[in-house]
Amino acid sequence: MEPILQVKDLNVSFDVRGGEVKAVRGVTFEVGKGETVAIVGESGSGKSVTAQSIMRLIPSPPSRIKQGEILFKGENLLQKTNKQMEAIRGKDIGMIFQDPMTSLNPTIKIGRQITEGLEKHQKMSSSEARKQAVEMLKLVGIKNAEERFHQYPHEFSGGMRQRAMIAIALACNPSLLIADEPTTALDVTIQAQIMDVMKEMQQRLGTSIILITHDLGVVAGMCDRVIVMYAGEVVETGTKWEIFKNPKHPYTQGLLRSMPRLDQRKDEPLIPIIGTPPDLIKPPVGCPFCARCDEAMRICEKVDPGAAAFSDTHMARCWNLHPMAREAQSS
Amino acid sequence: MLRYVASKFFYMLVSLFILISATFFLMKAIPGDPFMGEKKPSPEILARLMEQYDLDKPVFQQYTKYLGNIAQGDFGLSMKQQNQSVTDIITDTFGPSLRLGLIAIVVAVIVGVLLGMLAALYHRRLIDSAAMILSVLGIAVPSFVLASLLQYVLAEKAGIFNVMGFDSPLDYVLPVMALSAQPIAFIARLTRSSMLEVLHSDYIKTAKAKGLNWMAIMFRHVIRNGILPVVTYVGPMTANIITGSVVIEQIFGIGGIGKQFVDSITNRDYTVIMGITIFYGILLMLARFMTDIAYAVVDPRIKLDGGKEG
Amino acid sequence: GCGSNNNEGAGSSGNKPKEQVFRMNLASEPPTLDPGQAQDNNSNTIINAVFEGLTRKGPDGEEVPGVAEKWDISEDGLKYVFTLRNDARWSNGDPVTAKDFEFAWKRVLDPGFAPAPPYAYQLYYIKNAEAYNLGELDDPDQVGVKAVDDHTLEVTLENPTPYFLSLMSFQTYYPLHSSVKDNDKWATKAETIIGNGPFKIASMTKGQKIELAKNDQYWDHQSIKLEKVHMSIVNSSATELSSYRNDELDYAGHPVGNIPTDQLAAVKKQMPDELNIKGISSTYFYIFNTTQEPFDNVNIRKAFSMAIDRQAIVDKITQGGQIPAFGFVPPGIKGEKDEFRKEVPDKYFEENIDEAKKLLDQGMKEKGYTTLPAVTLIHNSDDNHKKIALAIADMWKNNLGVQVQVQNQEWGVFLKNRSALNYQVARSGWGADYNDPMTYIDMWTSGGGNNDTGFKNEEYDKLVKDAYATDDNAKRMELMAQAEKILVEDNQVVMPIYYYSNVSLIKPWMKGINIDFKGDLDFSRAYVE
Amino acid sequence: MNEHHLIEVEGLKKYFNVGGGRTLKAVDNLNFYIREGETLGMVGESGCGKSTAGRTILRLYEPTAGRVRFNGTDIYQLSPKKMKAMRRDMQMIFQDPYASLNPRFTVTDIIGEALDIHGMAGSRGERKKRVEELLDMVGLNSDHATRYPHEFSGGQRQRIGIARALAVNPKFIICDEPISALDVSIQAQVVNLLKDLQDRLGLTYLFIAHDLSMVKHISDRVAVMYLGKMVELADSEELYDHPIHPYTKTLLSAIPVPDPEVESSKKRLTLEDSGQGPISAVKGEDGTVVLNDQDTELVEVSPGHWVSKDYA
Amino acid sequence: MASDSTTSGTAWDNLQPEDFKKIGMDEKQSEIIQRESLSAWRDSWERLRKNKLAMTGLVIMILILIMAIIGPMISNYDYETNDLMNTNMPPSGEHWFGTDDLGRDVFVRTWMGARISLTVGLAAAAIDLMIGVIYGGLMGYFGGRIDEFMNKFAEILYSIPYLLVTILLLVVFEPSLGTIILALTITGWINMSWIVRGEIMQLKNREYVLAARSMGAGTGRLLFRHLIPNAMGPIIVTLTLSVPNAIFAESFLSFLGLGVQAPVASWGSMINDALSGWMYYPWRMLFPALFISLTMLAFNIFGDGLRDALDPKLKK
Ligand SMILES: Nc1ncnc2c1ncn2[C@@H]1O[C@H](COP(=O)(O)OP(=O)(O)OP(=O)(O)O)[C@@H](O)[C@H]1O
Ligand SMILES: Nc1ncnc2c1ncn2[C@@H]1O[C@H](COP(=O)(O)OP(=O)(O)OP(=O)(O)O)[C@@H](O)[C@H]1O
Ligand SMILES: [Mg+2]
Ligand SMILES: [Mg+2]
Repeated sequence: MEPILQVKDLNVSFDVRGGEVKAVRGVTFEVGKGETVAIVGESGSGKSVTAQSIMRLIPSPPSRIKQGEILFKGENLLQKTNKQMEAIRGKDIGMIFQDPMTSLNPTIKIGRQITEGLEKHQKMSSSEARKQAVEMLKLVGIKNAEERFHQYPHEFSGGMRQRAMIAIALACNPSLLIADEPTTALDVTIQAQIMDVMKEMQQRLGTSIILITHDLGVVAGMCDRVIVMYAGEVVETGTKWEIFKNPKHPYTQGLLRSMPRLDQRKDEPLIPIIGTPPDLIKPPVGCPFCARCDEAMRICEKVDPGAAAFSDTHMARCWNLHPMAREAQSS
Repeated sequence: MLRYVASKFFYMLVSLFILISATFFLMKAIPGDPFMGEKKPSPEILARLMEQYDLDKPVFQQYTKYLGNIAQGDFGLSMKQQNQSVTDIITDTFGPSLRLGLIAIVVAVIVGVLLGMLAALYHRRLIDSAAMILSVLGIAVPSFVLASLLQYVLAEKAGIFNVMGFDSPLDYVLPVMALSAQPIAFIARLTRSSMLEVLHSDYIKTAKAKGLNWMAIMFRHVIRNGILPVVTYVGPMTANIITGSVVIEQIFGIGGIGKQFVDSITNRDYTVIMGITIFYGILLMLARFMTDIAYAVVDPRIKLDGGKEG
Repeated sequence: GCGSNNNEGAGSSGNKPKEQVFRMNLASEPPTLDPGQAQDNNSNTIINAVFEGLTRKGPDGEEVPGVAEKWDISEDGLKYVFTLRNDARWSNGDPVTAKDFEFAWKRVLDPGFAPAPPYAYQLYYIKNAEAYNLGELDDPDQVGVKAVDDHTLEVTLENPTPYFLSLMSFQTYYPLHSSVKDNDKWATKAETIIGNGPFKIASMTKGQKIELAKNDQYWDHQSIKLEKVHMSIVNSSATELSSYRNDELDYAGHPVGNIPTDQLAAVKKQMPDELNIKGISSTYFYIFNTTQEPFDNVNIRKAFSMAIDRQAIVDKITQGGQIPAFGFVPPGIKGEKDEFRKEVPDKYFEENIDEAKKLLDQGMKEKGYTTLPAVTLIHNSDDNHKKIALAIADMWKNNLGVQVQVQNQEWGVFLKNRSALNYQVARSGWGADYNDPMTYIDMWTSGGGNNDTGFKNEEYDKLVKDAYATDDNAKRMELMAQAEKILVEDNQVVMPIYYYSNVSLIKPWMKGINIDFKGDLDFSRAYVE
Repeated sequence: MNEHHLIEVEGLKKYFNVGGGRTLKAVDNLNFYIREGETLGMVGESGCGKSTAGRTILRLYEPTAGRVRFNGTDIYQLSPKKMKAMRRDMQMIFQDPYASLNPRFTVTDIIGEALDIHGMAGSRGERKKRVEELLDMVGLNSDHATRYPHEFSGGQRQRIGIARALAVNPKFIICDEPISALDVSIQAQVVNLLKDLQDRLGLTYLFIAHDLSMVKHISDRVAVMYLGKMVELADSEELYDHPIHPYTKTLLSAIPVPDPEVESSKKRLTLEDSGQGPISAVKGEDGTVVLNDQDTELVEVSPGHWVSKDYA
Repeated sequence: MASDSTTSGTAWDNLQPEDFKKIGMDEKQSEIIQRESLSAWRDSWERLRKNKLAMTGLVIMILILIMAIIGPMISNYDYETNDLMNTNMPPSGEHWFGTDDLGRDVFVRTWMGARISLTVGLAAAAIDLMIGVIYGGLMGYFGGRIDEFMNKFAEILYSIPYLLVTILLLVVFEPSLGTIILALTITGWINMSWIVRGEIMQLKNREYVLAARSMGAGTGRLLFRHLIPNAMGPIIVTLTLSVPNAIFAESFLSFLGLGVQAPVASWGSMINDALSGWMYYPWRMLFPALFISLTMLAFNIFGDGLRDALDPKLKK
């Protein structure tokens, strides 16, 4: 599969009063054409920052992209001018944000918020844009689209707003869609509907999707590949089968273990990951998960582990995957 | 909607009634009468005047009579400016105040919003600091100081304007400047902070993600959302400014209602005091009402007859 | 300096108006333009230009014929017969007749006239006027004024009044056009004000300006050169001066405006030729509440009065050429032959700190004080009053060692307190109604309406009564001089401070402006040179 | 657990006046009981009235109609003074661990406030001791006592919230989505803690959530709410195995399962979407109140399994 | 991705076996909190301290305050003694700020004026604070009918001509500083109460308030322990604005002749006295005007800084 997006060794920091928050540290991954890649991870692990760096939407200051390359269709987005980025945003890359309640402008009609992008990128006349926008609304499953076109966001329910967001993001038929926790604020039934809409759209338009979430259930239903982030680093990547069936990193394992299964017995307690993630102002020298890891070894505290590959698609970063670890434990 | 207007109207009447009563008794509690002066009228004449204006009756009786009169739309005659009806005085003096006030408000809103927007756009840069220092100065200089500075520098020294008078359009410049300086400063600061808040909101990110350029973002997305606090401020301010600034009117020789009001208090010109108070009260209430409507226009989430939705 | 960069170059002479127009300022809006109602300077200034009485004041303050061509006075001084000129016209062309006078005067006296005109008493010299006005007499025909025919007006007086003729140029004695009869509001609109004076009202903008235009119907219109008079209405003296400097005004200052004292020194230096200072007959004084401690003691009153430096006050504070006052009747008031003040010098007391201290000690002893009770001096809110009060309080502190608290009060409150004798020392001022010492003397009779001191003196009352009764002018002056002595020297009920002056600025091109003994402004014969 | 009904809810209604003369029926005619020592789960769409129900049961909102009996006493009849005393027995844990702790209070003050209100801490020392005891009970240590909420992670804050609820020795706790705002990896900590406390202290829970897998894990019985009404109530196993009401079915089918195999084979049900959220469905277009036409009455279809009459 | 390669520079090989010894959980402190412990107030103060502009404002305020206290002491003159021989003297070694129209020393008067103006400002602000917070707190807390009623009352009070009230007060009570402060606060608190009301209305639905209620907390406790302390940000900003506003209002009263009684001066009355001759004696206006403006400026920027520091949204 040819990659549409390649992120290489991305490092992003925030300058805050207490110092520098190293929010993203050496993140590398790629997204193929038509593929859905999930980024999962704990809150604060750098998922949104990574996504917004791709769009060059993180506020600067306080943020700085310190290092790395973001190649979109072979071109480095980090070297584009603002004007060039404006031409790419919305047209080639669409984005959906987490909170459907605040991500739509409350004072502008839904329809207008969709046509805006169309007029800009497709150079459509306003009547053409309107037709197209109504089309989009229908596509994302909003009934009475013509009527709804003239309504304000507050007249929409949460689920509908998120659909409208999807319609905005997909209006110009982008080749890449970044969805940053598109359903976290919604309840399960609506979440399921939104996921269906996204899947359907992808099939129809062949869009590549980066889906950011911390809900592994969503990932299981939706994605091809999974990137697990922890404390600003990618700790494991793999196809969803590899991640769910054969997780290698203790964080991934812990995450899967901590979710109750429907078939789980009542008296069987859940297995939580104890502790909290590290403060990224002072990221630990060694493995960032070390402090919460049951399997932690001495080296984990000192040196950040490198990547161990298990297949072309499956990689994890953990000292326990080192050959010597197995020896040490068996002895 | 009709219900809303009707209930508002009812509340206004009740408020007005209380306002009238409070002001009436307050006014009567202050010593003095409209006929006093360095040379007093003879006791006989004074008694006759008091009788002619009903001032010899018990205060409560005067009050009920006054209420009766205004219920019929009769605000009476001025006690100091012989034979001039209060209504005439108000209409005559409100004109200049209104004209001056409206211009000052328009100027204040335009300049203030622009200044605030510039500051927000160039947040933490030179333009921001400059705009904010300018606006703090606007707040920090008392308006009567500013007015006489302007008179001296721009009229007397530079000879560009007249020191006083209110005839040609040029005559409006200095009073408008003096009158709008403070509101400009306030509006600029309000605009700046609310624009900053809007600029950091999620939907601006959405707009950016659509690839809009900053002009489109600013004018389509930011202003309308950022203007609400300004609307809140402008409502009562309008009522205040168009009812005249005593200081500015006094300094520039404008026959406005503000000056008239202060004079009427000094002169114990009871009917005029009451008339202007009522007029002012109504204006203030109207301003509140208009603010509500402006809110509903600017923010579609706000419904006139119920709180905020969504 | 004040060189303006106006188009036409520098200096005050640069911007002289091209037409015959006079631009001046009124510090406040005239409350009425009805001659029967007017009591204040602002109203008078306009009324004097728009109306004309039987006589008017000449450039030297003498009575010259106005609407009356000539007049006869009876031997006993009780009957005046005025002959009206033929060519006197109202601004609408109607002739001015003796009826218009009779009508106007009786209108003021009519007890049913609302609002009751406070100056009705100015007509009380006329026989039965007072009785009719006070409702003791029902028949207006018995009032001593009668239009014998269109051109003859006969007036009968109650007492012989030597200054009666001068009253004919006083606004209450002006004629009125018969059209005002059934129009209450006639004086509030330019269109309905029909005058007989040199000017008519061209327009009025409330609170802002009043414009006069020459009245072509005026009998003496040939002598009137001004085509227009512009009156702005601005309360701020700084603005007034500023616009004078900016050539927006041809006249600034008293009596209807003001020049800020803070700028007088500079004005004297920069525009000495334009500055006009003229003593007028008004007195600035303090009154003591003789019914309250500690000023119920005459020695304490005297001590206070003697312990201040009036010269310093006029030189350093008021700065307008005022004259320190040691008597109550100001200069400019006619005496027997010359001015009263020249005939009766105001040498009632002298400033003398040592003497003052002694008097204070004596007074305190008489009252049995070891320390003087707290003293508060009240004045109404005004910059000049405040400064003078502070200076005087400071002088009392330095010279007598007494701490006096100065308190400014809002106008209405001040007046109320003063007339209710709710004060210890209060500011006061008095200007002439007519040109005779009596206008100053009779106010201090026991229980007089304007006697706010609690001063009661039978001897004084008698002197005033006698003066009223006699028709011997020399005797009158003598009696009034004695009364003044009782008031000031013996009792020090009032503490005179200074005699007012009229301070004004007149542009060099404005000629023929006249200010009379009272400080009234007459611009009717003015012109632009 | 025994058969004693600690909480009995009868015909509970809570309507809100939403302006313009319209009424929002947030909770409409609830009838259920909770046994002593039991956990009753409550699930439903966002905005269906779960929190309102919980708050009304605790009389944080005055009810529009209905009765809630605690140990047989109708709490709505209590005088303010008695009600205050009653609050010792009934506590609440809130959804948002960030919003539910006063940012200007230290942990000691947050937990100690309840003790102060009920005069349960005699001296300062006693109070401190009790706070430390409670912190220990929820797995925090005593040097956390002087800190402020913003210094804690979400999971820790939620523990503080739990400690506060436990301070007055309540018998009954309403947990209003206590884990929704927490990271997946933290959720389990809190759930375990809640279960542990229940075992140790014999607490009774009303556990509100929309995460059905969690609810199933923790609850003995589960109630399903839809548009302000209860539509189904059954033992949790029973409910998950044999859902009857279509909404329950939809809900169950929508649960994402962290297993690609299950997910890829899963068939999702959808309720006919009216295109309107539950809230607007209640409001109606023309401002009148549109009632959904389901019967509010529950019937027992099998022992302990109740469902809305229309679907029985 | 190549197998067995490292992404970081660390050698994946070349390690000692003992590096791979497990460390037990007890060796790690699981519940560590890295950040040092700061109370919410301390935290705000820390942030305020780092705001240079706000601190400049604070320093100016303090300097002016200090001068108001010691200014009159370090001068040889007193504020009320006239010197008619030396009126309107420009600033010199003798009179640092010059003299006024009665020959009084402007330096002393400026700082005496500072005392009055600051007293008026601070006292009015304090009273506004007390009444406004309680009234606004009650409006916001109770809502509904009570709110509506109290709000209407405030509105009506707000539209009663303030000048009438002031004159009446000055008549009824002895004209004194207290009366002026009273006059300024009689309607001054309304604005504060509206701000507090809005804030409380938002806060009262916060879950921690609900939590306190569920514990049985009464109105007093809710209002004073939970709601008002958390509305402190906007309250303080309003407060910092109401200080200069009161100073201005007093100067307006001076303009109308209703301000402080001479010879006592406030900045406003000094400016007012100097206004008509400022072109010739600019020092008489300059100094009080400068310090009014500086105070305004200082209060404004300090208020802004304070708001930022107290805003929980900006908290990391
Ligand atoms: N504007 C900012 N200023 C300072 N630090 C920031 C800013 N935005 C993000 N960060 C920090 O960057 C790190 C990564 O944040 P990010 O938003 O990417 O997390 P996330 O994985 O998206 O978490 P969540 O699941 O909560 O959305 C966090 O530690 C956060 O504190
Ligand atoms: N104080 C209130 N005034 C008016 N309406 C309210 C109020 N509180 C709640 N509501 C409305 O009542 C309905 C039920 O709200 P509630 O918070 O109980 O839902 P919920 O089931 O807890 O939802 P969530 O899962 O989102 O917490 C909603 O439509 C809500 O908007
Ligand atoms: Mg995120
Ligand atoms: Mg809820």
